[in-house]
Amino acid sequence: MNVKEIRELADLVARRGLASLEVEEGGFRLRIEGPRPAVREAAPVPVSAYPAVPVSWEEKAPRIEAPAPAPPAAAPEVDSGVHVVTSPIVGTFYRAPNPEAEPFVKVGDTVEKGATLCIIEAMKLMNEIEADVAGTVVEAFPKNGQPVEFGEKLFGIRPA
Amino acid sequence: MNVKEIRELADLVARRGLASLEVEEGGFRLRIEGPRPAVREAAPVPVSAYPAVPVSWEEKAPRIEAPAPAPPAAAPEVDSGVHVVTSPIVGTFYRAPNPEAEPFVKVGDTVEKGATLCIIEAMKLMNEIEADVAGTVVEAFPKNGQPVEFGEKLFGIRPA
Amino acid sequence: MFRKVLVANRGEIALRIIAACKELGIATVAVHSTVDRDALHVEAADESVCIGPAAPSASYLNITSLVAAAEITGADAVHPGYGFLAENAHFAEILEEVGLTWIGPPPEAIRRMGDKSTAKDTAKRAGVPTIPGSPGPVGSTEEALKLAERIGYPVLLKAVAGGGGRGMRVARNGKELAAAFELATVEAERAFSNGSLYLEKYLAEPRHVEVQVFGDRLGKIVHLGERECSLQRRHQKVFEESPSPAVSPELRERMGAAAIAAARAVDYVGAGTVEFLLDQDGSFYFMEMNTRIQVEHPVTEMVTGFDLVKEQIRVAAGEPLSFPRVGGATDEFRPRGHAIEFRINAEDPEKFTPSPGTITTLHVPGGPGVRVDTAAYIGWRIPPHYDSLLAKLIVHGQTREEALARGRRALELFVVEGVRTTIPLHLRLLDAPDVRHGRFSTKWLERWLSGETPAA
Amino acid sequence: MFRKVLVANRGEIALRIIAACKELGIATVAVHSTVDRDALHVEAADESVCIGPAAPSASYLNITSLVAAAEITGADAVHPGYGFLAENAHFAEILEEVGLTWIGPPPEAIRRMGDKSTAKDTAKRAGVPTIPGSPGPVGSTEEALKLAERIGYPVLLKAVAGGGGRGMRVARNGKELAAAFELATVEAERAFSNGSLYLEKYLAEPRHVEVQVFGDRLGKIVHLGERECSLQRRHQKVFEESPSPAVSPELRERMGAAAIAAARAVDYVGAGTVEFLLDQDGSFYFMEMNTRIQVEHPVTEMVTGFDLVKEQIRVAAGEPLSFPRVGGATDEFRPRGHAIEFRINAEDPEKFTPSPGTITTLHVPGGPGVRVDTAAYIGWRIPPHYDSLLAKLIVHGQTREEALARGRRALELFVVEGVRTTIPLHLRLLDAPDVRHGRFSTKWLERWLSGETPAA
Repeated sequence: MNVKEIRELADLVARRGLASLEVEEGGFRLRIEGPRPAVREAAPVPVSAYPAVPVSWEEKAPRIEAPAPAPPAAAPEVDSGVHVVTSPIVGTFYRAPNPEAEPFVKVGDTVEKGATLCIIEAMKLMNEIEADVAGTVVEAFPKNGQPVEFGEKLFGIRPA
Repeated sequence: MNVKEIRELADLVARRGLASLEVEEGGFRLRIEGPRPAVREAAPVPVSAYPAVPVSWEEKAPRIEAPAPAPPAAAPEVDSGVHVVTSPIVGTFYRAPNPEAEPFVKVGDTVEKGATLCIIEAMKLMNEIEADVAGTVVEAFPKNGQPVEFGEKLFGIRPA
Repeated sequence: MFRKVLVANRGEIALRIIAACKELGIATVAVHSTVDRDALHVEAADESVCIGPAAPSASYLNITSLVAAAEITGADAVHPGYGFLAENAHFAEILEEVGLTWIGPPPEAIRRMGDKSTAKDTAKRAGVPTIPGSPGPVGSTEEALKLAERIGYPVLLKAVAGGGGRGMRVARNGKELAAAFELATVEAERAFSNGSLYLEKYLAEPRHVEVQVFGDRLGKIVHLGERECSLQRRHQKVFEESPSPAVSPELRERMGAAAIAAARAVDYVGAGTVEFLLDQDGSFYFMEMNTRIQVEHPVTEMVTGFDLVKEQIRVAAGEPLSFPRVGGATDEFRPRGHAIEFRINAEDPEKFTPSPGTITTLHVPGGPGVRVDTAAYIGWRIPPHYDSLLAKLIVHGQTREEALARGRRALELFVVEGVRTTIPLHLRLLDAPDVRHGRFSTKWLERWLSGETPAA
Repeated sequence: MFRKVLVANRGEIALRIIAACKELGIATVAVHSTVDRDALHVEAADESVCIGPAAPSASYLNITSLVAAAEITGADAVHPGYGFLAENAHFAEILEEVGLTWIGPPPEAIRRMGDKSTAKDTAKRAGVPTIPGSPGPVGSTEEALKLAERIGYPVLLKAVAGGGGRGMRVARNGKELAAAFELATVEAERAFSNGSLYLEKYLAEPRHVEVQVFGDRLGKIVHLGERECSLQRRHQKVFEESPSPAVSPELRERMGAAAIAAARAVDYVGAGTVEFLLDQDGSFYFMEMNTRIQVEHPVTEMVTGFDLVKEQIRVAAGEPLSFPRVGGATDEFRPRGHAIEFRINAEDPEKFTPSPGTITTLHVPGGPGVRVDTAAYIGWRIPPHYDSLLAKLIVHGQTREEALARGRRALELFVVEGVRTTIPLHLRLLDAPDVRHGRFSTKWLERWLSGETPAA
């Protein structure tokens, strides 16, 4: 089944007001759930209140491949033309290699694929996060020193 | 099964108001759930299984005004033109004044307002239930000797 | 043992009785009004009978319908729960006349304890302390002063014809009493066209402490300790616990013995509760006896491990009391840990206006030491015709402190949406230092709700 | 005491730990994978951190993410629950290195009990009975016969290189053993290219009986009685109870003392479980020690009234054991009544295939003696990535009979729709005479499921 066909089925579910539609064939499985009912709202997730943590800046940090994992379903879309880099790990976000230095990138900068965007510190290790597309940085989400979760939005890049 | 066929089935589910449809064949499985319900469906009420109870027939029974209470919400409609007499009390339903006698009324009979339709025995008292409209008896719901609840349908009368 | 029990009630207590019957292997018949057709007790029972329209007088209080429902379903006993017909001696007698067993005390015991003055006389004659006062109207200021001298100040004057607090005056000494007597006589004369006054001892900050008793048909009567129910609003209990923070083991045994004496005076059988007012000096006085299972019976179940509803059924079937090691003539009763019940009502937690409606979300807490008795479910539309009790949250801990902490976390994890509930009230109560320290009287809650500085 | 605990788990045990923290006044941090965003433990905690995608290896088993989550939220201790990293000594060590407290036993104890043969040696040296057998491979038929004579028939031959039941043979006497030895050697040679065989005593119908132990940092170790967990399917416990129908007070004290000895041998601290095989003749043999809280800990909580998870936290904070009157060197342990846990899994009750999906209706039973630990709620979509435990229903009664009756009525009033559950399996189990009479071994359940006439 291709994307077009899936879209057709999704439209069908939405138009007919179906609760769900499920197809399974060989290794393939498709499940579409209809528009959310007004009934029970999704339970509100408590907003995490992170305290600032002291950080030891290190000379050399390991590089992590910017895996740009498939953004989790819950990550809201920013703009269809913008690629969002999300955090592949949990840790503390830093925009510069040390407190005196300039940020790796600023909004408006053009970045190459593989350019370092930021550092995320986890377990005293400084993990460099790289751009997985080339383009223009149009948004920087977390503040310097802010804790980030897995899957949290870091930067918006409009691909070149 | 291709998308066209699935759509056909989904339309079927939606149009017929089905709760769900599930197909499984070899490695293929399709499940469609019908249009979303308003909220939670009312829990199904278990059907009461009444045992028959022995009855002592008495000579003279008190008369109860046939109050024909507003039929409870749950009582299904029979036919818009038919007036339904429901039981004003809980007890055992009898169609005749004693086991040897003819029934008070049969389907097809014409009854005047105030005519005795049946007896309902509660606490050894024989309560006569009267017609609250004049008309033709078109339906007799409980069987002789059957226990009836409050609000249970007894007779359908098409008003004259 | 019975084969089939008809449960002449609704809501959580109907479900509670059905659970007890199931554990005893007894079939159950639920009854319901037209608006309770989708109630959980109807679904849980083996059979159900619609007994009338929404109005309680035409359904849950309709004796004819209830008896007919028992007859057509072949039930052999009826459990009345609490409220409705639970303390109706006439209903109990009718059931016995038609050959059904009444799961409750003898009708005569219900009657004697149902009339306030007969109950008080009965208790008094059984040697149970009652509030000292004039046996009848007090004739003159002199007579009042003499009596007050004997029973001790403060004293309360109340109009013989009065009620609801009107025509009542407190006197702390002879001078106040002399002045109050004249004023109260005039007031009572004006208000009720009858100037006669009673005089009795005035309890400034009494606690409501009640003792659970249980009797069997063989004449054995025991007590299962007390419940502290002082936190009340308009005589409605809000928060109950066992043991009482104000009752020592020695006082427990004295109150237990008094409760047994009161029950014995009416040849009591089954579950009953003797309510006392407990004064600050440790004196206690008989108030009344409730001849039924109480809403708050679970706190006693938690500190005893006994199932009081199953025991009611067993005792009604003629079995001897099954409780091991309980309070009585030879045994001392020892509560096991501490239990608290929070009554969660479908009402505004500040204004206490009922909040009927449909429950859209419900999550009940679990984990150790937590029990929830409720007939609520998601999608249930709470009918406005009956009381507003939505759920009883009962917690048990090794100590009162643990029970309080457990209560807080259970209340925090208890989610009800669609109707307003008193959960926020209970969370606020748990913050009050007086509640934490168990320092309160029957007057505390209303004072606290009105914003007065709580002083127990 | 800790200020903030990170709960490195999900599901009902995460909720259970959060409840314990709340009762102790400790703030909580929940962690979750992307598919657990709407999980109840996330909602119940004070804070939450998404630690990775659905795959456990990338989230709940991701040590770096967990430590980072503790660091960014300022937690000062980590509770691992059961499963995932609960018995990972490496994780415990890393936490301690970065200055976080591990709420669990010392890493060294985890390691020594984590390796089967080290554990068995440790137990043996501590004087705890282990299954008698050859210390290493048996060289010849003669050696096997001599050894079998000493430990008594029946005996089991198993391939040194084997596993999963292959290459195993039971011999009931010398003649059978001589024949079996040759055959098994050939079989093992063929199957594993290694003909070496172990010989050990064969238990025909053993029970799985485990003892709950608890130690504190001051060196005190006690036991809290046993749990009977013989009803298993593919080594997964299905139904657990305490006390065991097969354990007398005298045997309980001997097993308790053995369990304490095993725990003491590794300087145990915190909650642990020593698992034994109990033979029909009353002999028991050390199997392994689980160095964590167990799924079935609530049955012990019900018969002791203690909160084991709160105690884990207290002990990790350095406090002495708070339990009054428990089993140990000087005290005899006495269970209070009887408790049973029914594991309710989201799976087909006959084929045991997992049944993930969305819960459309949920009603949990309440009333006396019923506890439900669950993270389920209506609308919750059970992710297919984790285990299928949906809820634990724990019942408590004064006697085993009462607990069984209570279990039945609670199961009957437990409603789950949207996924298939093992509730019908438990109801069928309660009908089995062997279950009612407590006559079963670890082999009973699979035999019964396969339709063989149950014979315990």
